[in-house]
Amino acid sequence: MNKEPFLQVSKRRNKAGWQERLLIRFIALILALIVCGAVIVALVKMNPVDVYKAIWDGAMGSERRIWQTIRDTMVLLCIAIGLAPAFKMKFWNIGAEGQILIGGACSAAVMIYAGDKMSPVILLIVMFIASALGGMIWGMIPAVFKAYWNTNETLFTLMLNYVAMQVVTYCIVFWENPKGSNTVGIINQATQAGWLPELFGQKYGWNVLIVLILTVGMFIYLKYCKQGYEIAVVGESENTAKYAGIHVKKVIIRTMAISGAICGIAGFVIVSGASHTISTATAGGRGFTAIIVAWLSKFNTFIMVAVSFGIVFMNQGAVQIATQYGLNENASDVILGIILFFLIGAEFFINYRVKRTKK
Amino acid sequence: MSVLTIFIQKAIVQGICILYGALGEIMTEKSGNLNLGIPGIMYMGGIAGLMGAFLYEKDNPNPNAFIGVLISFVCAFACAMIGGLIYSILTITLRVNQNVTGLALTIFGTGFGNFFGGSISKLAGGVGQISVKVTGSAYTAKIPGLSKIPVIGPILFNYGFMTYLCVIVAVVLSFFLFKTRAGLNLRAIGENPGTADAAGINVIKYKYLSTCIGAGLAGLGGLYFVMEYSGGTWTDNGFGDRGWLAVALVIFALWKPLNAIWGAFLFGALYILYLYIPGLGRSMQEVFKALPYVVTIIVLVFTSFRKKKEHQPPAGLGLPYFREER
Amino acid sequence: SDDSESGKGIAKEDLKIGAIYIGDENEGYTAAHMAGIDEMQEALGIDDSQVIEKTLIGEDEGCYDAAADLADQGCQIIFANSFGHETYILEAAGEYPDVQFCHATGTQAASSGLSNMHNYFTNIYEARYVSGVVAGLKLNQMIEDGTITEDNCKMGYVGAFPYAEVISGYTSFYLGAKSVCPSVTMEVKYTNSWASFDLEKECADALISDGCVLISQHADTTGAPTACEAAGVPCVGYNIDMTSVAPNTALTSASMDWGVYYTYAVQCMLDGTAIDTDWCKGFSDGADKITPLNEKVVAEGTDEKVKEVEDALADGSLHVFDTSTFTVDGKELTTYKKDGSDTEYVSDGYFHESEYGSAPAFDVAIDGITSITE
Amino acid sequence: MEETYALELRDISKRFGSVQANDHVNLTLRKSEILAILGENGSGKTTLMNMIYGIYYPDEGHIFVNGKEVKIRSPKDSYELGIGMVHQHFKLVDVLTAAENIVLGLPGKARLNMKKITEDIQKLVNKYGFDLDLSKKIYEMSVSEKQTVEIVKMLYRGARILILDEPTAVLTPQEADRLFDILRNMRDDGCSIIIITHKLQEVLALSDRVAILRKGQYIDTVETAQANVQSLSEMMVGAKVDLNIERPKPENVKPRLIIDGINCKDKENVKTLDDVDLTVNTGEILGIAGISGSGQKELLEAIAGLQNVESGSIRLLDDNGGEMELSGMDSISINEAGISLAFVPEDRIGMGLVGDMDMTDNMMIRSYRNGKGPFLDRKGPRALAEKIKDQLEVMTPSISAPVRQMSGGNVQKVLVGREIAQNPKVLLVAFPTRGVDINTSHVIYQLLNEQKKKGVAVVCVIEDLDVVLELCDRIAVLCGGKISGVVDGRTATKEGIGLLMTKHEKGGVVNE
Ligand SMILES: Nc1ncnc2c1ncn2[C@@H]1O[C@H](COP(=O)(O)OP(=O)(O)OP(=O)(O)O)[C@@H](O)[C@H]1O
Ligand SMILES: Nc1ncnc2c1ncn2[C@@H]1O[C@H](COP(=O)(O)OP(=O)(O)OP(=O)(O)O)[C@@H](O)[C@H]1O
Ligand SMILES: [Mg+2]
Ligand SMILES: [Mg+2]
Repeated sequence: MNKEPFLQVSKRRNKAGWQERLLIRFIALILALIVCGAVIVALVKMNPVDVYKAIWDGAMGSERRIWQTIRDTMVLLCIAIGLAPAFKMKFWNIGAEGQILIGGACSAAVMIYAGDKMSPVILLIVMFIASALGGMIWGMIPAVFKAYWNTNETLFTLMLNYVAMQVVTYCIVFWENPKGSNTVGIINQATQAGWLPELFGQKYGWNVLIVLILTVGMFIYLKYCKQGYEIAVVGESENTAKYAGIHVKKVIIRTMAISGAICGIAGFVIVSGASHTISTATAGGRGFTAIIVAWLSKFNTFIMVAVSFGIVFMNQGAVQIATQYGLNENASDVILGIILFFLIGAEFFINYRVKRTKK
Repeated sequence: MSVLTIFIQKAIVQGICILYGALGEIMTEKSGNLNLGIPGIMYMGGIAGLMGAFLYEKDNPNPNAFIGVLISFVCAFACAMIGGLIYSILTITLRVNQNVTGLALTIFGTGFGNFFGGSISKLAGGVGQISVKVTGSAYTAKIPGLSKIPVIGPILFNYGFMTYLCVIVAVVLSFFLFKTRAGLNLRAIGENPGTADAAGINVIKYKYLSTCIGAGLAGLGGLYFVMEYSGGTWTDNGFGDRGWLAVALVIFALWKPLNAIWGAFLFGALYILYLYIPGLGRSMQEVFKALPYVVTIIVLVFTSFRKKKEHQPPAGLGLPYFREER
Repeated sequence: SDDSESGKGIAKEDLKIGAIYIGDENEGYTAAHMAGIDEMQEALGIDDSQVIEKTLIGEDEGCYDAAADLADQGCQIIFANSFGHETYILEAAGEYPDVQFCHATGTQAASSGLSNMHNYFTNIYEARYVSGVVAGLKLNQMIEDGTITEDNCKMGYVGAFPYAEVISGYTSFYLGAKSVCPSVTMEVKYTNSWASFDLEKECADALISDGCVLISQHADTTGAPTACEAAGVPCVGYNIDMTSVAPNTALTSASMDWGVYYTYAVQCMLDGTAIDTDWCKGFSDGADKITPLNEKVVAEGTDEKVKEVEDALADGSLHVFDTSTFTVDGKELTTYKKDGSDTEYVSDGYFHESEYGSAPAFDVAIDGITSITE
Repeated sequence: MEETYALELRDISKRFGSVQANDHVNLTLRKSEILAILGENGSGKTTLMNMIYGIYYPDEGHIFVNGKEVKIRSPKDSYELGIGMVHQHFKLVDVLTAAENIVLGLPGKARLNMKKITEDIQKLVNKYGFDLDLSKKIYEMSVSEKQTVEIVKMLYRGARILILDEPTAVLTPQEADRLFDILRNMRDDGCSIIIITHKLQEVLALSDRVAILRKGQYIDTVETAQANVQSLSEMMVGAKVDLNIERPKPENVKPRLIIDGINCKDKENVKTLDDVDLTVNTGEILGIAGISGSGQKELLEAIAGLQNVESGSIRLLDDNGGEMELSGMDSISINEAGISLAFVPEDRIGMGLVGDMDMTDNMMIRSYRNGKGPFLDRKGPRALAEKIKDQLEVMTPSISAPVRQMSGGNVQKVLVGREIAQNPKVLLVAFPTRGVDINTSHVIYQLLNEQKKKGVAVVCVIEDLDVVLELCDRIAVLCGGKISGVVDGRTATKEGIGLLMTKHEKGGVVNE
């Protein structure tokens, strides 16, 4: 006969307290850093201490780098915030990438076609609204099908990413400058029309402000608003929602409209607040990373701030290592992947208790 | 050769890349694991196979094609299985969310492929392109004679061995799933792991095995791309989004390996259709490039209209299984 | 402020060089640039620690970030190699007037009014012309063999995008082939991407299925030669020697030697002299070349003919865009001006390519070439 | 000489976090006997069985099969020991056929020969006299058919010890009787059987001995012949219990709901309600009886606006003689129209409550819309949760614990408590005591009676006919979606109702 199980695993009756959760994640991060360090040392034979110094340097080494880290954190955070309501509703929106692209394309279109036709403030407002609407529509398409026919949203949203990419490539054929080059280049480089201006003397001040407003707003929306409650009920059980008199279809579509709109706004923040151009790389895979951010944060937008920062920090650091030691830049994805594995795996120890079997 | 013949040929070649991925994902999903890491795993398989063959050919003045094939095959399968193993440990043993794990694995795997893809070129002395001539030629070797038969020759016999292997794998997988005890057990696990467990099936073992073997199969798709399609070279992100199309194909095929065969060829045809439609402008080409994705969406919508039980995904798909949970 | 222009050069050991690449060593175009930097280091004795290279920099704010970060790290001269980088480099150039910014393939240095902004490119059209001659000779051989006839002597060209750099390139290639094989025609297909292995491969396959008997490319991967090798169709590559992927079909490749420019620009820094706003050098300066001929595949006598053409290019007796060798809509090209510019490109019987700006300018659709028009 | 038991448990303990589910439990099962296990909700019956079947592993203790000590790590181990278990929630794969489900997980030739296997199983089916189509898919089967598959599955595996966890909870009395016949057959064939049920009548009718658990502890095992309902329930609860159900006289009876010829169809377009006419009065409890799946659930859901009513009308009369048409309104508009209709659905967690939410948030399911503005009011619901917890003695560590962690009975209290708190005019209750122990059941009957006394029109579906007869003022019997009769609860007999329940049964699965 078999021997007794060695380890016993049981679900925690009460979720681990926040201190314990923090500790578990911290340990996971340390382990991840050790493993990453080992991998890098094995690859480039450098002193491990230098590895960590280079990571710090890459993310925080100069004021410019700090602002880059902040800017990228804000974009990632913005997307994660957009995804939060959808995930709370258990709607697997992995189409953030496409929603960002469409939002960004809307911003770019307004910049290109109306850059000289409106006052700067109006232009920015129109761009903001256009991006939100674009993302909203892109998010609502799969939601409508999910609501009415229960169409699998995971794949639907994923495929829409690629459709969005083709839409953007299609637009670029008309927007490219010079003709035939397939690059749009910096839009309105001379007039800076449609560029988010400085705020408090900071180039990315508006980016930070917009995203932080969304952070607080989404936190309140999910936790203290009736609509947030409806999202939770629909997410837990559609039958209960119907029983409670919640228009399930309406909630699904409305929630995805919000989710898509915020991802569209992320597109606006990227185009208007950072790159001032549009290309198929505008989203740059951040729509996928943000999914992991949103999930690790369990829909708490304040935790998302920390998680996004951590991921961007590591990414910038990894890029620095790559440049500094002549490693291929793709090493940063490998390092990010390893860190994510550890952080994701740590969830197990948050949800379950493991103990040795008593003899 | 007529344009149509070449088109069909190229469609089949495109199809095979994703067919391997789709078969691996079917195998995986039948155990209830929705592995969105397949795109990354395919990169891992591709680069590992290439590296294996490359290192072998570099160290051997007179490389043997058969050994090169063997080494690359084993490397690709094993490395892809490691991807599957990471996924399995996280989702099966540690019970974390499958979608999140899969996406992280895709980030990792794609980076892994491109990183080593870039790095082996350095090992080769920075020639920009690395290639494994001997092994590559073994992969691209056609069946002598048969490919010369008019009409059917070019369409049916103009491929390297991995094309036929892929079709064979599909048939074998289909037989395994629907005609063997182990296949029945696996299907039961995907539908209802609690039931399978209560019936005395080792759910964990099955899940691990099918996920890892599925990942290995998907890795062969990467190997096929690198060896047969690319003739033994690596290009950054060369594999593109085919991994996602492979995942889409699984739904398209309603989780049946035999459906996946013709589905893959259809996807392959859509993938390159824009090049064969005369008179398309640059912008219209871009519209046509969206076809595979649009068609996937349409199929998705249509399958959701059809509520037939047999056409639904495995009921336990995406859910972690913990015996003591209720 | 203008150290370099005032005649005082920078001491060699104090020099710091930054490079921004669209790709990495795994992508032919960037690999060629990296090789050029290495060549420069070797020629001038610059240590590896003095060069910071940033790979895989996209054509967005990441490029500006990279440029500014390199400047922050003390680089006095910064190179960027992709067309789409230009606007971001311009932005950085405005912000760091003391740092020299050099951008390959760009067009805006002269008009930007910034003295620290420079464009550079090579006369790649010369190399393409020569490679076209190689292709034409191969076609002649095939006609003699009877593999093809004079009337269906069609080449295929895998282009990235329909803009001047590509159009100039394929036109010169075509003219090279036509100079030895007068009946040749050409079909161009675009991939809409600089570097996409599978698009290039599929594109080449589609061209072959369309009856093209020889393929060339202006796109950065080995996709097209891979397709040609499988189909047994001769091909002419770009950037790098393609014999590693197409041992039985690759004739040669048109390629650039960026080391010439990098050595020149860095030497200017050391000397404290000004760098050309628009730098463009060709065959005679060693900035362009064709890779060694694949003797297995090229037609007999190619070697001699190539020498002859190269010499003619070098001594100025041969002009690639000689207006007597081609027609536009059945007529000879007699005048050409760019939009919003008064510069007349056609004079003395030829089109003055790359003389009024380093980036290629020829973007006329000539007879004999069919391509997608938007 | 000491007797060798088919199965013996010694000092088995199992703890889940802070809960001691089993505390040094001892149990013996003789060969060829039917042993009933009794205990309140949460007393650890299922846990104990799951340890015998290898789903859980005990923290402490020893298990003996046929006198030999064994370690059971997984269901595989247990079925190799000849133990089979029919779970409360069936362990069947919906998209597979009966035969495929039965053969699942068994060793044998790698290649599946379904034809041969089906023949083998058919022999067994014939031997015990089951009525089962082996090529039918599970999702096409009725509950009792599924249960048959489960039992055949265990027998096909050669189980000599069979465990059934609340097998009758979902069966009609007729189906339960047939099941008991089969179980007796099996016992006479040498099988040892453990059965868990909350229905004491069944225990008395079927078992040879009864083992009693209370709060995780083993109390005693008695011979059934020496036991009665009163003695068993006292052992279960540990104190004297009053098993009489009160039935106060209805007062101030007026029509509240008039249902007129309604028809409903299910997803497959099969009629579930067929021209149903019914009047529901204030101040009385209307019982709905019928064999399972006769349209009880659909009737309640139709009234509550959760079913699409194809034709007919449902009118609500208010105290001033005003009328309101309910059919065609969904639950949302019924809610928005301010009509107080409370509904305790059959599916507690999954429809009535959200398992992962705590009591407070579950209270809000009904009331979250209250108050102006976009924000939620949590104060009221929190107070209500506290009140329900105190008044109905809900056993939970705190009102902020997820309701999924409560036992069935406690979940039911939370649900009923919340619905009653709405001060409804009509209270609809489906299977209020399914799976609930006898003590808690009586608390719930009491709650219904209180509502009735307050003048509420109560409609309830209860499967236990004895209870229906004791509790309800009037009884409407459904049969195949039609009303086959409405009788007075005080004069009706079990036999009479039983007849009505099968009145125009057209060759259905249940009755032949
Ligand atoms: N999976 C589990 N995780 C945590 N605690 C559990 C689990 N299963 C049971 N328990 C605990 O064990 C105790 C006994 O539960 P069990 O299901 O055995 O009761 P039961 O006697 O079957 O009740 P019922 O009559 O309601 O079916 C419960 O109080 C519960 O707290
Ligand atoms: N996941 C869990 N974690 C902790 N305790 C649990 C869990 N699930 C159930 N319990 C406990 O198990 C006990 C019995 O619950 P159980 O669900 O078995 O009741 P039940 O009457 O059998 O309900 P049902 O008839 O609906 O199955 C309860 O006391 C409950 O606290
Ligand atoms: Mg170097
Ligand atoms: Mg129980």
